[in-house]
Amino acid sequence: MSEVTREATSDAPSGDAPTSQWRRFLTSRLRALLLIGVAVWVLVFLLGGDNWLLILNVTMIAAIATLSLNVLSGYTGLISLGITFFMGIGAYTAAWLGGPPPTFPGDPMGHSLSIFIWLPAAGIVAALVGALVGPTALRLKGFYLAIVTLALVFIGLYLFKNARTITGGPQGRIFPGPSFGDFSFASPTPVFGVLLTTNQWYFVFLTPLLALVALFVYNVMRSRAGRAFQAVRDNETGAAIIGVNLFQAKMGAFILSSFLAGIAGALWAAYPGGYAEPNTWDLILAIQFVAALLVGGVASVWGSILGAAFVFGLPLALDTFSIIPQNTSATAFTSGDLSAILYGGLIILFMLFEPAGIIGFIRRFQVWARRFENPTDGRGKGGEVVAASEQSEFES
Amino acid sequence: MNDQAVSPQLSVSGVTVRFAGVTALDDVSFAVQRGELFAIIGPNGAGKTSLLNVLSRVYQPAAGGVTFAGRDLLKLRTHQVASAGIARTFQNQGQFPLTTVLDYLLLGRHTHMRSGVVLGGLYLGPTRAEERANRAYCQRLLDLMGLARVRDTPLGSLPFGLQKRADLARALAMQPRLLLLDEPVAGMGLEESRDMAAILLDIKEQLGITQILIEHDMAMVMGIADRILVLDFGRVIAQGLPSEIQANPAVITAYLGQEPQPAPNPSGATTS
Amino acid sequence: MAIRPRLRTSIGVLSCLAILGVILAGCGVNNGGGSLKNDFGVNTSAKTISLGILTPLSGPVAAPIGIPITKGIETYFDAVNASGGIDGYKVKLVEKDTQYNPQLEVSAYQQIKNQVAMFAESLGTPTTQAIVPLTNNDHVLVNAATLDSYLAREPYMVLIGTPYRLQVENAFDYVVKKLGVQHPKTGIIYQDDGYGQDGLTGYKEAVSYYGLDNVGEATYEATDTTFTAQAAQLKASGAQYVFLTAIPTAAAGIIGTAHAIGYDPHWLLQSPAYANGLLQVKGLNQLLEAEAWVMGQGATWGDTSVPGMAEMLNNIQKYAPSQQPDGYFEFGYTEAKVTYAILKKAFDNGDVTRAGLLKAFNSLQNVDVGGLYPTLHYGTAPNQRVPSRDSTVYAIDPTVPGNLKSLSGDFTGGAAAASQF
Amino acid sequence: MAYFIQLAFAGLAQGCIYALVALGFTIIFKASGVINFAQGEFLLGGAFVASVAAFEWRLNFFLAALIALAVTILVGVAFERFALRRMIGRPVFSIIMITIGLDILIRTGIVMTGLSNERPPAAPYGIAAGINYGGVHYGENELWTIAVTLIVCVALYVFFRYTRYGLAMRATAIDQEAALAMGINIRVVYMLAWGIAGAVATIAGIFLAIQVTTFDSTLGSIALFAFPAIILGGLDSIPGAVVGGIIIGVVQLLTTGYESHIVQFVGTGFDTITPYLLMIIILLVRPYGLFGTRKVERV
Repeated sequence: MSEVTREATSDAPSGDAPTSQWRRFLTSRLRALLLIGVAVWVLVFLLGGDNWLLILNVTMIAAIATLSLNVLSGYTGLISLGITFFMGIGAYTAAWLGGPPPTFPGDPMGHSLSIFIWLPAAGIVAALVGALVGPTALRLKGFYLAIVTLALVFIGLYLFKNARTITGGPQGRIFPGPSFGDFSFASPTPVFGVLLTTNQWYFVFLTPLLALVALFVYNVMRSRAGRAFQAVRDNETGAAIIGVNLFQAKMGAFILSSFLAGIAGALWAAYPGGYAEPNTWDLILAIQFVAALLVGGVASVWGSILGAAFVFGLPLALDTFSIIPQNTSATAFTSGDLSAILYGGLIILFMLFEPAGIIGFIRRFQVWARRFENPTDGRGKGGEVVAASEQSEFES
Repeated sequence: MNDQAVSPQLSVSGVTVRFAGVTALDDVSFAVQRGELFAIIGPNGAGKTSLLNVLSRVYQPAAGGVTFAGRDLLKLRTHQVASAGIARTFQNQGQFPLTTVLDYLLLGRHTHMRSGVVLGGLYLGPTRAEERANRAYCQRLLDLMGLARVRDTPLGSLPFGLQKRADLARALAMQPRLLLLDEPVAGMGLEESRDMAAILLDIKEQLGITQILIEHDMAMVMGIADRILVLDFGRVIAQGLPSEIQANPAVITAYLGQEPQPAPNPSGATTS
Repeated sequence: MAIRPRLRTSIGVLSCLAILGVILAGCGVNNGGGSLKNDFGVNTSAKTISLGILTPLSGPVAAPIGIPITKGIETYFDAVNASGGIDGYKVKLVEKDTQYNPQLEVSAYQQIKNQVAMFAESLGTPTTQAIVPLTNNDHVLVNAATLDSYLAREPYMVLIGTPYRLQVENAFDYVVKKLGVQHPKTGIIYQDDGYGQDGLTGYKEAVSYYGLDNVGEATYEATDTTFTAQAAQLKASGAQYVFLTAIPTAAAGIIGTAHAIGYDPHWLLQSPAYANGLLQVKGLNQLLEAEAWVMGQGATWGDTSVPGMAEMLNNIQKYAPSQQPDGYFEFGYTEAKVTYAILKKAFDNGDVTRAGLLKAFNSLQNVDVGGLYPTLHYGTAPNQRVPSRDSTVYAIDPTVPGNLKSLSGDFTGGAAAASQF
Repeated sequence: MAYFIQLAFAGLAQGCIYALVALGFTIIFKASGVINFAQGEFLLGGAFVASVAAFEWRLNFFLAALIALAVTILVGVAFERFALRRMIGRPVFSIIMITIGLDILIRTGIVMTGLSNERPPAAPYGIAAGINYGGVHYGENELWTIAVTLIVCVALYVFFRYTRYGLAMRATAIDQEAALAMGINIRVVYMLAWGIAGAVATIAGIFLAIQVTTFDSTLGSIALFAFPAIILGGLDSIPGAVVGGIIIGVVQLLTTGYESHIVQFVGTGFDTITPYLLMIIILLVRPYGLFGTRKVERV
């Protein structure tokens, strides 16, 4: 188990002698995926209740968005407060393609196409917008970039509010849920005699999707492009001297991040309500994703997922299973206030005492645990490697 | 073939660099032959690192020209210098504290690899093969440099000497034709610097890579350099074989820190 | 290499679990499900029926609106239960805090939708709109504590009172027909969101119906902290009657700033634009008393000549003795009466499934709420589902309980009567 | 014409409030390289405490204002002392986030008092007070806002120019190591910066509250328009903050005032983005703002 999580969480490529590397990587990944996939099903079975599924589904969508932010800010070091702008772009693309056609005059447009069209389209359009905005934004650094991306959020709100035929204007609009042919998540029909609820269908759909996104990001970061991103984050001039094209690398990260944000946005609008007004894509939401990224731990795939669970899942759980009665007689302190206070307070505590985030904590625990089970670990690998190769191509 | 032997691989002519009035480099000219180990020395603030920054296109010279293997280096952008065949080590480390040694070398392979974001994300056949091939390449380099043990250690948590060595390994991983070494033994113990010197000679003899070496450690330089250029206050005060440099009065005064008198350019010492 | 055996075993064990998971997941669902056949929220053994309440109990909207409305509902059903419930069924309220946040509203809805027969309250326009698609899927009635006219289109939305849109039209009916001002110069300042849009729609209808001389339309953003621009614009336009589709702080800002730059038209306030808190501000209170009219509805607080009001005050003494005079409480209390009417009819038909409740609601026709509000009308077409089209114009008067004194009594203007949904 | 002047005057006053908020940002940034996202809630807190003191505790305006000042200064200094001091040298993102955490705590706390709806502002004069001249009303509150902002600027100038600690703060802003070497007590510098930031925020809050007639827990969102102000002027430039703030204020008021003429082209709410558009344009021309200083990259 610790083996798996180590493999899966290490953002550095699992460094092994080339011969055994492929096999090791395959087996460990296979196990990681299996464990995740199975854990998923066990969860469905153990806590299949709609309440839990709702929490998990929201968390998974949020995790995709957090991963998108992680690509840009965590791995490439480009601070962004503007993720909701790209989420909005994706959401409205999806709505325009997949949404219902207008019933009353003045209703926003929709072509009720299948998810196989609107979900990818959401990502692609967001990515295109990213490619458009990127060159301007990426001339800036640090706080300047942060404030300019913050500006993006407000420009987005303004555009969304005024582009009525697509966004429905201030009134908001209905967003499409996943549907294949005549089957739709919104009103599911029995499949193989088993009737799953809407939440369960989303769960079945979101789990592999999140797994794919996470795997993709993980792969990018352990291959050439990702190494370039991280080099740019650590030292731009140094990276350039080593041969990294700064503009290319930054744009790559920006576009990939926008793509993922677009997909996340489309799902965020579709689930669980299927309705959103322009104000959905505001700064508060953007900041929640930043919180998720930092609390979970930057530059780590698992960190983003855990962070999303912490920032988006936990408050829902608190609210769902709150011991504090929710009624008018519960005076000053309701679970709403509680989670707001927790949110603010825990952010401060994390930034102060666990800057590496949840994942940093877990990693330290793993190191400790590994030492505990076999003290020679880590050195053993080095040793076997020294033996591994004899002659080098330099001699010839 | 033999006209290459005559025409230098790198030639710097009249390079001048100024920051807000301060002249860091003043009309610096020299030429380096293919396969040569060329040392640049001089007291602190003599402009040694500024010179390297010109060669790796970090600083834009106010005047002068640089040609490398026949092409005008000043036409390139910073990141293109690497693909042109010039690698550089850093004087002070700590730029990439989180990167493991192996990753650092793989980063050095950047210009020799192709896969981009999409291919990398899919991590299918070609990308995987590329990664494996380059991993193997770096692995051998690590073994050669005796870094295999620390392969998975983040640079930040390595002792300074090993960081320098890893940095050199990274530069070699770039398979350069010209290697710029920014004080490779600075802050090293006697033992370590001796090892480093040996490695530099190996690079020269076994790989035949041209090297430009910036160093304080006179003894080391004198021991390994083919030719030496001495900078003081941004100006070239001497240039020639180690023996000539040791004998040069201007150099001695410069190092004894007296008023540098305008030293006659030792034309006898300059090649070509 | 030591991995492989461990790998194989783990695959084995886990895939078994997986299969088990699939099967049980299947079963787990069938009895949980969202099907129409089941009754929701009715416990025949304990003889209780549960109703959902989605309202802000925390956050800025809770204290002024969320809590009084909900208190009104609680008070009414306390009384109903004390008098033996509905056909012997006691009403249980399942309350959830939405913080006036659409996302939380939706999750709260999802959490309790299967525990309740219908929703006795969903407060807020953006919040309620967020659950509309879901209610259409779950076929569950929602008593919406909002006056957004757009919801009249939705078959499962039960509205109380006159929509914002018609409030505006009645306001100008009062000006033109009751006060007899012909072709007055008029303007509107509206919040740049869904609420403001509804007001604007009504204003445009009023302009064409009453031949108003529309000289100025201005918007403000929820984030605005200065209203000089809006005030100056309306001042320049010379409007004599300015309608405000705003929230109380903005309304105060606009009226105060306008007065400061020497502009004092008649202000017509959308019902949510007024709050008693505004009277605390030095100078503003005189302005409001002198120049502002508030659109609204319902019996004046404490007017015991109205049977419904007498009953309500009596129940307040019994179940909510600390309650201050509050229009939102009255609204909630009335809302509860309508919910009761739907339930009563469903019980009489012997069918309290969600389908049955919808049938009961569609066949309600008229609901008499004892004069708290004028008789409310319900039906199947959007136009019939607008419960009432009448309004009262109030002056602000600290001497009367609730600080609102009726100027016009209840009336329905021509535009409001004619307007289509 | 009167219309234009009225707008420009109001814009100037609004700009002064932006300037005061921006000053807080800049002073903290210069001293400790931190952007304090809680600045807006300092403003809200100041206005709120003053209002509570004046209406719940029935104190007179000036006493209420003093209490408000004391509270925000205390909160600022305490936060610096117990939280931010540990964050020096941390990534920009973490620093932004921790101040956002404070922002959330302050706002939630204020909402939870249950007194935050339709707060009447603590005010020494009535809402209509002021001078009328040439068809333009020069409101007393606006005039005082402008005057006090001016006084604050002069005071800060004198402080930074002539007082011991002012010079210490400037030295720290230029080079922290050197300042340390010169025996400057960096801790005092940080505390001063946060204290001053809290104070100017409170001043801005009190005037803003009077200007909006009644306020609620969203008052702090005004800080979002101070961001473009500081970027416009250059993050590390105090005059830049003031100039930037005033430009933003005037531009914003004029856009709102003339929006109805261009509404068919730009739609509604254009005034909420003009500050940002202006900022972006400036950044394209001058990546470090109007008065900002460019840092030199080193290898």
